[in-house]
Amino acid sequence: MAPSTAGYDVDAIRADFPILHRTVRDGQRLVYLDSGATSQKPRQVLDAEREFYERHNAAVHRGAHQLAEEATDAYESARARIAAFIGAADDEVVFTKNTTEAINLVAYAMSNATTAGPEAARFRVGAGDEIVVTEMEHHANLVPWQQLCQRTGATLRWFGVTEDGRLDLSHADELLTGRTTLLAVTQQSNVLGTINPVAELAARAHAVGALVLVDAAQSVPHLPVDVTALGADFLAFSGHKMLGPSGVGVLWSRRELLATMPPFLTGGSMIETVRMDASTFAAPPQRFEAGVPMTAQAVGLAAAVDYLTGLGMERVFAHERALTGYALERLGAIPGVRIIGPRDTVDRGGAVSFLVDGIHAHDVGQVLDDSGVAVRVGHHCAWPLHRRYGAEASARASFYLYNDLTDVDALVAGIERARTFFGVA
Amino acid sequence: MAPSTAGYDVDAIRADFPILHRTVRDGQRLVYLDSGATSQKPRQVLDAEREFYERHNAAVHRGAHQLAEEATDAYESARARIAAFIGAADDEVVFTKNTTEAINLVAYAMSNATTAGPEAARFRVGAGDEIVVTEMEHHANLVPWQQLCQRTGATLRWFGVTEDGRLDLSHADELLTGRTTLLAVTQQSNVLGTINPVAELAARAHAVGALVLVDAAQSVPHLPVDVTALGADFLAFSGHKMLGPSGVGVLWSRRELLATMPPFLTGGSMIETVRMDASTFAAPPQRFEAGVPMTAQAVGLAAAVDYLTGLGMERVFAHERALTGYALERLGAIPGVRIIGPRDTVDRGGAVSFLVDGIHAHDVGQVLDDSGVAVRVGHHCAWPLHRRYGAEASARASFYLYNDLTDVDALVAGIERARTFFGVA
Amino acid sequence: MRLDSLYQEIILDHYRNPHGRGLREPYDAEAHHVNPTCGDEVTLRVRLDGDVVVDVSYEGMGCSISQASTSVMHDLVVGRTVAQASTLQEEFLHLMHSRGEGEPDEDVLEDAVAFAGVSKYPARVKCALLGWMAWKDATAQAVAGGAG
Amino acid sequence: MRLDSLYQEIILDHYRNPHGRGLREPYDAEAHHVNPTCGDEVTLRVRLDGDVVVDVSYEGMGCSISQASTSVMHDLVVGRTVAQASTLQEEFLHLMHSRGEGEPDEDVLEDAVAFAGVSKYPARVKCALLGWMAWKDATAQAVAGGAG
Ligand SMILES: Cc1ncc(COP(=O)(O)O)c(C=O)c1O
Ligand SMILES: Cc1ncc(COP(=O)(O)O)c(C=O)c1O
Repeated sequence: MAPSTAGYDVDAIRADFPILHRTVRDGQRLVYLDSGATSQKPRQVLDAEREFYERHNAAVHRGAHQLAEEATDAYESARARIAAFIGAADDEVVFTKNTTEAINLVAYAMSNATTAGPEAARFRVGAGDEIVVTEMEHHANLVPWQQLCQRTGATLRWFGVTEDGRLDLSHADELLTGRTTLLAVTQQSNVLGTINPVAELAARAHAVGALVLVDAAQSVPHLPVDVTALGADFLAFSGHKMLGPSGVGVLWSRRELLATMPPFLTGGSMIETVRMDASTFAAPPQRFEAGVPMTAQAVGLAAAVDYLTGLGMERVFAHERALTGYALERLGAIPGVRIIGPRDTVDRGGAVSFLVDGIHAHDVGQVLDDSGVAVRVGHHCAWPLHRRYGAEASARASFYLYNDLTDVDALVAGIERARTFFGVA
Repeated sequence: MAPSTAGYDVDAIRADFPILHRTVRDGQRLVYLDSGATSQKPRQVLDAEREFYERHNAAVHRGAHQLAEEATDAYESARARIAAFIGAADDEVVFTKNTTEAINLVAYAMSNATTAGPEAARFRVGAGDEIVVTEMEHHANLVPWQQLCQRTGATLRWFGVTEDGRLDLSHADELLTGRTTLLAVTQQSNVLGTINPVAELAARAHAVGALVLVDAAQSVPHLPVDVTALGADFLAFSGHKMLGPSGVGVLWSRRELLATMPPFLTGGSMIETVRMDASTFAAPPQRFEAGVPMTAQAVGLAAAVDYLTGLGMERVFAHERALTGYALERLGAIPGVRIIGPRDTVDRGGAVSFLVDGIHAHDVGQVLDDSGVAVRVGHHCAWPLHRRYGAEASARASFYLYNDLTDVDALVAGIERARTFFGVA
Repeated sequence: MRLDSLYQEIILDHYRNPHGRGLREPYDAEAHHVNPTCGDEVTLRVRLDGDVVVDVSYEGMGCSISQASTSVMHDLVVGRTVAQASTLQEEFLHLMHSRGEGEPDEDVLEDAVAFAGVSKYPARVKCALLGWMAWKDATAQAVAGGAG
Repeated sequence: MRLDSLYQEIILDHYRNPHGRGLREPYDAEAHHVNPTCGDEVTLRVRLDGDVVVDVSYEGMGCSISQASTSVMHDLVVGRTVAQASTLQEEFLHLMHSRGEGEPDEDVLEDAVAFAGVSKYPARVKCALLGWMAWKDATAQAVAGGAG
């Protein structure tokens, strides 16, 4: 049985999000179905940031005065709460500016391992080694690995996807071999909505001695994630997709890996000693946080995590599943609408990408926008995946905890309007 | 004659900064003299950020709906205003998370040039090439170059400093040679307060064909900076030190350099086309802004720039000079106080670092904190410079537009109290 | 109504029945342009005779706005000198960046005036410019090639 | 008064007249620790006889808190077994992380109880721990070396 959404009060939740009460395009109600790109922020998050700036703002880990103490406490408390949210230890959480930086951090640390000491040997990659990704990756979990291969001479390989939007695991044994240095895979596709069997993949990758990086940009915001259960080595996600501020993201990794991984960005606060000719580096997580960090944003993200925890991620997930099921059913009933991705809610989150026969996605999106419905159009930073399905572009509705069934109804009405307008109805 | 500060109303300015009205350590007035680490934020900046989140928040450059349009406009308008503030063209401004990332961006782009196409030739660096820095650099403008040298086999060389806190230019001809690929120099020292002759240095570096990167983290917030007059190739600064939010910084560079410089972080929004096996990249500035950016923070930084422009940077500089002159005079009169850095206000900004005979800087800072005066203690991320002056640590008072003469008086009183407390008076 | 002012009949007509579509021989230069956010692409060939544009042929996939705009451009530039066509291209660019404030001259831009409404939607401006930018690129190559 | 509760007389006494200061021979292991934010450093040597700490000698630069804390540590651990001294080290660590809420046992920690006030100032906790951490490190090496 699906988790219950009893007591989940979507109206009360919506009341916390100021932007949802504005109108667009001459007085239309805003129907925000683009949370896959970025989520909206509740008052609680905005208040936490502002309170930090108005009361406690100072550079962290650098000062001895009272404000510096308070700011450092706020920052480290944020780290602890975010770590707890994903079942991790405090010192395993590194703040980055977004998922993209978190993934690049690992990719650059791996190329830096070439000129680092012997303790970094397990991060080294070169000719003959392979990095394995999938065809459903967001560009953020594809291009950094292409670049790592270009820098080091390693080879990029990938899992394909099936017609119905799942990872094609039939060649897993050929892909994951003794040559595999790292498997990078998304936990939830931002286009298909597919939730991948990451724990199983991680076990298979570990069996051949590979490291495993999970792109959790679309999973941590939407479902309960426990890094221990997942069995991954690295996990990356963004604050802005989970009710938090822009400008903050997270790289999680195991303590023993962070302890030997070479630094990426270098500068203040990540050093142990500095001389003109050479430097040594601090212990993690500081080693990976060069410069004055996004303190207020970390504080805001911790408030977002508190908000999500207050609702309960099981219930958030159940709520989105209910919306997704309803959307799949209603969209499926519109003639000429083709859904890209699984057509049921099994192992699936709330990103619903679709094509409308005879109308380009841009034009579908335009009519929806004119009706107050905000969806994403294009390739959603997953261009190879779109090519795989023979689509240059699609429209994507993505749901979050503040959406309700009337939002789905508005989406359906907007698509019908587009079909009429472009004469394909 | 120094620019006039007539009509500069510091009380009115202070009224804009909520945090300056709080108390610390059981009711002491907060005397914030740590703006060199991070500045406080006026209401106007906090309001701009909040207004963005409550009205216009969306992912920029990715959506076609009304919020996405508004968010993109807000982001690009922020870029344009920030560019204008430093006399640059819009498309020459790249948003980063801080100065540190901006400098690392250039350092990594230079090592990426090794495996990039022929258009990137001028960024290549290898054995036999030299990177030149100075002994007064912040770790953020030193360690990334040490690392670049480690990755590529290039050699790091540096300008020393004189006893009175100036760059020692007497060996310039030996340091800047045909082997120099890049000169990286700070415009204003965060420890000494020294303002370096950057335009002159840039001209000399250009004469031998080197690129010039200017660390403007301590100059753009405090004095009028015009990138054209400066003649540099790269300029880096942080929003949080100039009334802006944390989590946003800027890399400026010439259009023609950005056009051929290889990318650094890769992922969404910085690509032109992506296939599984290879990608091509967008034109600058997008090429250097992978992932969903710190949009709200860019908007906040633009509001900060508007605030600074409203006051006039000439007047901000004159105000700080007046404070610095007064501080140098009063501190110089305390027995046993030694100032590290120039003792007059010629080519000097408002960072005043000092030692007190017989009291460790930490202990000086502690007594000041206990008196409500927030200063920085330690090596201020300029460890080699401290070693140069035989100090393991110093205390630093740094002034900004909201400080006044009574703040300097409080500093002096606090130092006297420390001397009495530790029995060295 | 907002949608009607964006999707004027002229646009929808060109979208349904594009003029000059298809890739033809002979040609002097070819350009391939993409819109990186949505994946729309166009391949476009230019044929000059002296300084006169004698053919523009193209193929591609894209939304109504990009398809129609390329079709309208075809009609506007074919038969004109490169200088005249370049002026038109600049006029059109100017209109597209006018944010709905432009007052296009129908005697100059002909059917392209229908795109005035597009300029109110920044995300669609790139669609309307896709073909024009490819034309500019290909023409510059053709001119350089002819001179060389 | 806040300052007096931080800088107790015992601390200032040890700061002015540190006990056991200087680097001495013979020793079994040496550790060099730095505080990366302020540049304070200590070089510390440990001499064991069986499982008894017979000497701790040190040199370094630092603030009153780090200097005094190392001096107090010297008095506490010299003459104790490694096991006893390690327990003291843990007790002290615990006190330092107590945020002013710790109730240290003077019979156990002796002069080190004077540092209770330091635990209210997180930025100074690292100062108070500098010498202790170097001791822990050097002792671990000495024990490992003796066993090997
Ligand atoms: C001169 C100088 N350069 C670079 C930096 C680094 O700035 P951030 O920590 O914001 O990256 C600072 C401040 O910390 C600085 O004062
Ligand atoms: C699956 C996935 N991975 C990575 C990213 C990149 O996240 P960001 O742009 O916040 O770095 C996104 C969202 O854009 C995403 O959906």
